[in-house]
Amino acid sequence: MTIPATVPVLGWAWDDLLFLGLAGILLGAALLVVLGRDIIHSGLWMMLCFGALAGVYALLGAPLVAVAQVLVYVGAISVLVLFAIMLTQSKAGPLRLVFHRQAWVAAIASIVLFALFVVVVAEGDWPQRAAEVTRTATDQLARLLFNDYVLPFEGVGVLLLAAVIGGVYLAKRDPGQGGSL
Amino acid sequence: MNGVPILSLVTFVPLLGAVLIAFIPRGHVRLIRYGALAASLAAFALSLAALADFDPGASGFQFVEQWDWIPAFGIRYKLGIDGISLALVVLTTLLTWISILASFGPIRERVKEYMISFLVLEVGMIGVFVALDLFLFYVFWEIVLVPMYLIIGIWGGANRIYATIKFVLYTLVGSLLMLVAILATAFAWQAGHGGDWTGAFDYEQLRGYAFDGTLQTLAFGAFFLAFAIKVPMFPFHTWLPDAHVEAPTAGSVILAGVLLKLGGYGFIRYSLPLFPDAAHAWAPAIIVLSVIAIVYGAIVALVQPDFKKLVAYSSVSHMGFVTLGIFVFQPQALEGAIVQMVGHGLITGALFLCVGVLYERTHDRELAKMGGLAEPVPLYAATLGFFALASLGLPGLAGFVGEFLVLLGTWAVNPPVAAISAGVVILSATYLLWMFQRVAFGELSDFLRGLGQHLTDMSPVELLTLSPLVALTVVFGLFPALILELLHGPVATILARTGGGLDLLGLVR
Amino acid sequence: METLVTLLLALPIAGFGATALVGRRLGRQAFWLPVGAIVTAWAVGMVVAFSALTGQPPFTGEHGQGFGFSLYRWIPAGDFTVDLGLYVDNLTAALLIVVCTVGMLVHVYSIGYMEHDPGYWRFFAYLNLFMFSMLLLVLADNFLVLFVAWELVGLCSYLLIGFWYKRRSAALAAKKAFIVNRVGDLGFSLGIFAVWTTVGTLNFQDAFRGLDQKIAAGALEPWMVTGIALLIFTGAVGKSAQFPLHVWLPDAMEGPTPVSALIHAATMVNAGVYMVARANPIFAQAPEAMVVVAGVGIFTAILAASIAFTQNDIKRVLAYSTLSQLGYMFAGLGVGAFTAAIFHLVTHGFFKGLLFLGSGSVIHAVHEEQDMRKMGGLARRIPWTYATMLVGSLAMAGIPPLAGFFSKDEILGSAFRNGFLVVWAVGFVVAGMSAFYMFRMMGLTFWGESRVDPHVAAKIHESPWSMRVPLVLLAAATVVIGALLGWPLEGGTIHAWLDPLFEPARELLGLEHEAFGGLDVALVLASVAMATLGLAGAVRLFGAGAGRFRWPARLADRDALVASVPGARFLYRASVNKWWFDDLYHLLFVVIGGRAGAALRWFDERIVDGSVNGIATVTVAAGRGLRVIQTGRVQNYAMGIALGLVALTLAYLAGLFR
Amino acid sequence: MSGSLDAYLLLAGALFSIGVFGFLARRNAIAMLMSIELMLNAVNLAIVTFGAFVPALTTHASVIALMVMAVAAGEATVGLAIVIAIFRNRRTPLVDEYDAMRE
Repeated sequence: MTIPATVPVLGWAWDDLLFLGLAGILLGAALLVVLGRDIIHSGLWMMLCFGALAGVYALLGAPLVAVAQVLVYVGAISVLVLFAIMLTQSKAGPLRLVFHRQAWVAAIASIVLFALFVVVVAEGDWPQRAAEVTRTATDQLARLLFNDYVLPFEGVGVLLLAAVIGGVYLAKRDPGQGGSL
Repeated sequence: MNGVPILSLVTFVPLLGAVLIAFIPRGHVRLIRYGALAASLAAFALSLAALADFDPGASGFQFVEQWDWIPAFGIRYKLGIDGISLALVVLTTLLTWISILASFGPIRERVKEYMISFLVLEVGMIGVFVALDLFLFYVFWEIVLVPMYLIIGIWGGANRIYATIKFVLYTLVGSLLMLVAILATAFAWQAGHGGDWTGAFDYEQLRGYAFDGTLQTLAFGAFFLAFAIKVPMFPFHTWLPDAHVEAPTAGSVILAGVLLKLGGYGFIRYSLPLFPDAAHAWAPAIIVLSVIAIVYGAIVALVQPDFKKLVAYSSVSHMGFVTLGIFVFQPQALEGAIVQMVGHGLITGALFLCVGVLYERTHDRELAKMGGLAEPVPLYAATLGFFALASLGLPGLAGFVGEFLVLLGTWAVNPPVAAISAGVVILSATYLLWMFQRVAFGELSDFLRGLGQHLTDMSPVELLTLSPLVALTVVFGLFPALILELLHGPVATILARTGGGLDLLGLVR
Repeated sequence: METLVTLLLALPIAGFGATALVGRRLGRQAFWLPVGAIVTAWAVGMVVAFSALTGQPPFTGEHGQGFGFSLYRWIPAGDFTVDLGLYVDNLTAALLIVVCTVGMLVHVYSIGYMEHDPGYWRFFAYLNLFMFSMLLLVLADNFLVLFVAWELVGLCSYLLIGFWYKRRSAALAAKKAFIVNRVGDLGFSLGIFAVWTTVGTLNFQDAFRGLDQKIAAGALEPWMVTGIALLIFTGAVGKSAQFPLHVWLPDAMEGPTPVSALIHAATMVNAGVYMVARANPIFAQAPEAMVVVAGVGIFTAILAASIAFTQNDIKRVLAYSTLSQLGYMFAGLGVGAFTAAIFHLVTHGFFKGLLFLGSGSVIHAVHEEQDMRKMGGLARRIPWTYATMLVGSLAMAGIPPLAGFFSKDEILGSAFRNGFLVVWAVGFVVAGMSAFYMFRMMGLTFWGESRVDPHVAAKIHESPWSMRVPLVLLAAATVVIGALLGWPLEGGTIHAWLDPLFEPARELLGLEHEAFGGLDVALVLASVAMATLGLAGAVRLFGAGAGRFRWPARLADRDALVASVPGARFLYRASVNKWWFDDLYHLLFVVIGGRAGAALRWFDERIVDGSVNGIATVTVAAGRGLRVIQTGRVQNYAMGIALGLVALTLAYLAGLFR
Repeated sequence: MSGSLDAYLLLAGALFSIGVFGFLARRNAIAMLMSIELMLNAVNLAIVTFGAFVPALTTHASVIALMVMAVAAGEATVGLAIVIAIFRNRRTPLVDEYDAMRE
């Protein structure tokens, strides 16, 4: 069976459909992350949000980034966050516990911020406003990463190592302190 | 020196030492102390090497090193020295190792941090003297502040927090305005060169540029404030007694020996050549302030009950001679001002060391409690007497030549000013001899008698810190040419740029 | 000759260095090095002096022109350069004789005098340093080196007056001497500035020549020359303890007696006289300044003599007599009798050195007692001291043919002939007064009945030979030197030596050489008569006048005398209180100065620093007020950032940035 | 639409704004950290977007995105560790009760 060139009923390109779908999931999940009362649910929504973002990366012709996104965010960080949530044993509370008193100001501020983005994007004088997406060749990426960017790469490695050690050190229970968390 | 970046070496060897010391575990106090001493001695040796290789006859700056730093604004890493900076660099490296050695006994807590602070302080001080880029100069200028803040604030006396905050705030007020002035001159330069930033922070370029009158007045004012606070000139001097009283001994030595000189150096290096017209316009007021500082510092020193405060106010008075010598725009006076800076660095530094030696034993600085030290601790009394005499300007010692030349030059320009300032030799003799009599003469006071066996004469380490200062005080008193020969060239250059004396009475020959 | 002159300086300073370094370990043997150095230096000094005076090469030229050289360039500062230069001419040579001889004898004397002092080595070290400084002073070839030595002798004076530093009075006296001297030095240094700005050099010969040329060219106002001369003279006033800076010298007697002899009688205090004589070309151009010099000198002479009348401390009597004699010298300089003044300097150096050393011997004998009311009748107990001091006192009183007679009468004679009649008259009176108070001192000390503390009386003893020999030698010198140098009057050897030097100055001043004539004989006879009168009066009142004048009787006699003269009570009180100068200066400088200092300190702490702290207080208060904003919650701060961003956005959208 | 730079950038902007809101509004420290992750991802999306549409940047953008991810991972580790450490001391995950910075 052949897939039609456009989406049957709507007449859109498949890519567009995919983009809309992913964007919808992405934003919806993100909103649920920040608005949900149950912090565990927020964590789970965050996983979904990151997964959708991985799809967007793939759509943008950056398959390696997409894979890394799945590995790092959906896999590692989300799990880490979920663990942290469980360790701190927080559960859903009343609204005043979830949100700050300044929440409505924050809402206005973020909306204005979004408006700013819109203005900037609209007014920006971009060179290739609408062009074919260029795909990233993985071998080129590797070459670049291990030649031109090898020093930052190593630096990031050291940084991660330091972060791991620091994380362990900070989270480690003091021997003398005892007691449950 | 055949391409060896000697100035960078002198400047950054202490930093290297500080970094290495950072890796020594804090328990190894001896290793830390000797490491710091070694680093400062290395810097001293390198500065002596620079001195040996320096050509006093050549004009302009020597050992110049330069690399681009922030090319977008023409900011360069540019170092170089002339005779003036060389003399002060050697003074700095000398006093630093003496101070570090003098800290061996008194500093027992947080030795590691202390030594690191001291070495970083040295980097800043040397940097100020060797920098030839205004931005770089400013950076070094501010670097000095941080370790000094820590040294007073952590290892100081009872009221140290008040003193150190006062010191930092006072100095910052001046230096931030100076930063604004530096930027203003850079913008003016850039505007005057069709938007080209090249050389906008380069001292040698700026020195030849005629800034317009308003900018000169304002920028001179900003620089003046920074330098006047550092010197310190009346009425910006009140941070000094507090800082001195609270600072540990070595901190006082560096404060009096080098930090005050940064102000004088700034006047000579930047205020005069960059803003000659404004300097002339401001000079009468500054001369009046200098004379006030000279007389006022001496009179207030006369009634101080605290040993350290007395020496601190004597610094105000002595540094007044420096600013006076600078702002009469007269060659003898200017050379005298620089010699006075070196001499004051040696002598007042030594006096603070003497105060420290006494404080180590008595934990007190109140002059009223002292007395009769000549009998139990003759060596100490002799040393103190020696530096008291040097400080009051006894000929044949280092304090005399500078003061004499400043007054001579001032007389050539304006006799009444010279006469008033010279009158202070009576006051300085009075308060220094009073201090000496109070401490050394008479019967041993009850307070000191109560110390019993703790009242010991100077230890070998203390002797080691003071004896080079004794030697140099004599050497520079007998052979001031050693310094003066370095100064003729730069002084002539600066005065050629700034213009001749203030001919108030039409007496200039 | 360079070597010899350099050696002259090198020996004492080497002695000082060596003694300072190792003296403490030598204990009682510490005197060998310093005394040896000075004895050698004396020999060298004599060679130098007599080579100069007799015109040996390199002192060539018919007027005994000087010989100078530079050791090294001391201060090179652009067109201001000063060499450490030395210069010897006949004037220097005359001073060298006094300084070296008295210095050497005082060193020898001190071996015995200071024997029991724990600071033995220190004393000799200081003495050597002083000798170096004093020799540098007379050898200097320019104003600045002179000034350096000037300050150095002041330093040594300070160290030696305060030698017994445990005594508060000694420490205070030392400080007072230094500070009062500094007042004079201030004027001197200003004078140096003025010389340099006027002629551009500080070398004596060049400066004098330059000044003459400038004046000849009309480039200098007369007031400027007078000003320079007066400024320089201020220095001399301080160092030579002339009115109004005379107050330090009597207090300086707190020092050991050899110091008083050497520094405060024979050498250092003469530095002012030497300097004015050295600078005679400047003074000759400024007749008004000369009048001031003469006036100050003669006023000090009578002031000090009047105070010496009533002093009870043997050394203080001598100190005031020194002031008085220095006043004579300045009077001599002021009236243009330069040679006579230097002659008096030389003779006074010898006989006053003798008197001080003698007084030291007395004090030694009665166990460190200086109050003459506790002496008396010592003549038989310490005959050597008595005999030598009698010679000194006679010389001082101006009895021929002893030293003081020749020189003092030359000064008085010149004052009269050069038209300074007031100076002559006052000097004439002072001659009588001097004889009186000197023999009052002799009487109280040596004659009459003993008032010595009985415990001490038994142990009175003559001084050791190391002290007696210098006394005898000085006494011998006192006897012969006047006649040797001063005979015939106005034409003696001293005139042959020094007159050529001062000839240009005398010409400028328009003074003629006059042969010694009948008028002079009259003057001499008058002053000798005056001196004899004073002497006789003193002997009558305080003398050995057998049993008739027992102490209480004499006391009553004196009281009766005082009561019989109108205004005498006031004069007596003034004399005892030294005309209240010390009190006046204490009020002016210590009390009022201290108040001013305290006021300024208050100003500094409250007003200057107070305004700084005021700014800080205002800042802190403002901070307290604004602290509400600081919640310590991260999100509040982040909100601040966000709102700032919003504000910027709105501003941008509103077109503020376009 | 999928070929339009604007669409992706707006998506990134929207995601960022949501993150900002979350950071400012939520009281829970972990929720704040999650919001930060959202913002970081928004930035990453913008980077990759430019990489896709500007040929000269293509490969570089991916490299930078990977770096950002690595740093973000480190940041998450340390941040969560700090939250746990503070929680252990303060017994609450609510940020507005952490006001030690007040003095």
